[in-house]
Amino acid sequence: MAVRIQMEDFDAGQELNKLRLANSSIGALVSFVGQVRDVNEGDAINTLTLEHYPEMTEKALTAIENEAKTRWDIIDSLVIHRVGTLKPLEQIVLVAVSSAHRGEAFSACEFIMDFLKTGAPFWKKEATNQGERWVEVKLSDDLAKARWEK
Amino acid sequence: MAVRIQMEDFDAGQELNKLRLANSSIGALVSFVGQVRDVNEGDAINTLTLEHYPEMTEKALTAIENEAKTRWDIIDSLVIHRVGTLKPLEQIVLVAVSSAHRGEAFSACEFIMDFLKTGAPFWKKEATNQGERWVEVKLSDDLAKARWEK
Amino acid sequence: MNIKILYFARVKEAVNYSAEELALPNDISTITALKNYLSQRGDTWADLFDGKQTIHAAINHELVDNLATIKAGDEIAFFPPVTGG
Amino acid sequence: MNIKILYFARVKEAVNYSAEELALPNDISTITALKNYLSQRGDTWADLFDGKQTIHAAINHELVDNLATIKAGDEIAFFPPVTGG
Repeated sequence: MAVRIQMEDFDAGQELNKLRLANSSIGALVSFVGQVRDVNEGDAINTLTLEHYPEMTEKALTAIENEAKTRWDIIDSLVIHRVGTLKPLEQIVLVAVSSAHRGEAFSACEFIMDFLKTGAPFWKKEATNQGERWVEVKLSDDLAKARWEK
Repeated sequence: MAVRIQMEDFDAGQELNKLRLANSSIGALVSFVGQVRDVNEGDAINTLTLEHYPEMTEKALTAIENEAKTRWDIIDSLVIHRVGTLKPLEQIVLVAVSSAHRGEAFSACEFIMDFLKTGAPFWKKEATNQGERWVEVKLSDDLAKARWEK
Repeated sequence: MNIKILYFARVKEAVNYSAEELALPNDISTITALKNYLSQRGDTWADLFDGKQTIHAAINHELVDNLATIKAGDEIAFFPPVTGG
Repeated sequence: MNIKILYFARVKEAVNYSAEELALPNDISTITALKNYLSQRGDTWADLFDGKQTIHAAINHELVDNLATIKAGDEIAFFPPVTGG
């Protein structure tokens, strides 16, 4: 399990290969890549700037990965999240989970994303032609997280 | 939407980048990679050989992708499945789904895998030190598929 | 009527070949009837279609059930449950 | 007691700086008490903590609620709901 917060881009394929080849009892590798879209709420996005709270980010993401490992029989997981200023089509985040069988990896990967969205201290600011604005929280993210509580 | 059945290996990272960069309204890319495990049912696996029914495979996988596109608001999808003889740690299958938001991509990707497992005409034969044997159907795969029926 | 039959995986190994062209009597018009017809070839065939193991059938690349109708020129396939992915 | 306070995102922009060291009166021992204390600085602060917008608090990198206890040396952070991923 690893967490990396970085300004630089990452090579998703290389990360997935490393995770996959690390263990020959891995049968399934599920991953999520998030990228900057060129439109949000109807406005063209020029750049997206990600701010974070460094010490807390790492702690929060590690806790989320640990919780995923408690809930599902997974082999390894990786979270890479970028900070700084990004353009449309740039990668923001990679979450990858390996396991023997696919069901565990799918659930754990989606769980980590849902909790990252609502529990890791990142904040997004968009630059549009009308100026800068903070991205608003989406109700759908709270609902996505709530699904896991039972 | 595309289906590729091939003997050769594939570069998952390259495929994901192609899908992701094809459209700047894509915010989420979820993928599954399946690989050959070195142990199954307690026996060491030397090789895994995949047989298929070519014309039907392509048709069945296309139908599954179309059904996913009907059920969820996804942008694109890709299925690559290998046939022939593979060794542990080799990639078997890639399923990738792009969409504006993550929930749709997660659901569609898992749906495609669950239906591929139970509805696409592939058959696996394992070579172990005790000889060759056909891989048996898993009840968990039927249950995974049944979740989507409602 | 003339049809083509394909066999895959465990079923192919049991019958020991992968494909055959067949001139069917015209009254053999469903998958069930075809299974019964083939079962008359003897033990291997009777065992295959005795209902103790699941054998799927496809007509022209579509999975069908036992009541599906066979037409001249069809490509029929028999195979065990699938295990890809 | 001495504490450190960090501000992030929209909150940082409102107060116009990202961190401060503060000598707190000893009776300010919860997040609620700290919010009320800071609110006395004037409009910006009072607006921030008037409860109309969600402001999360963390103590030493752990999300906490308003009843959480502050100790000397703590690193407190105030920030809006998160929007990463």
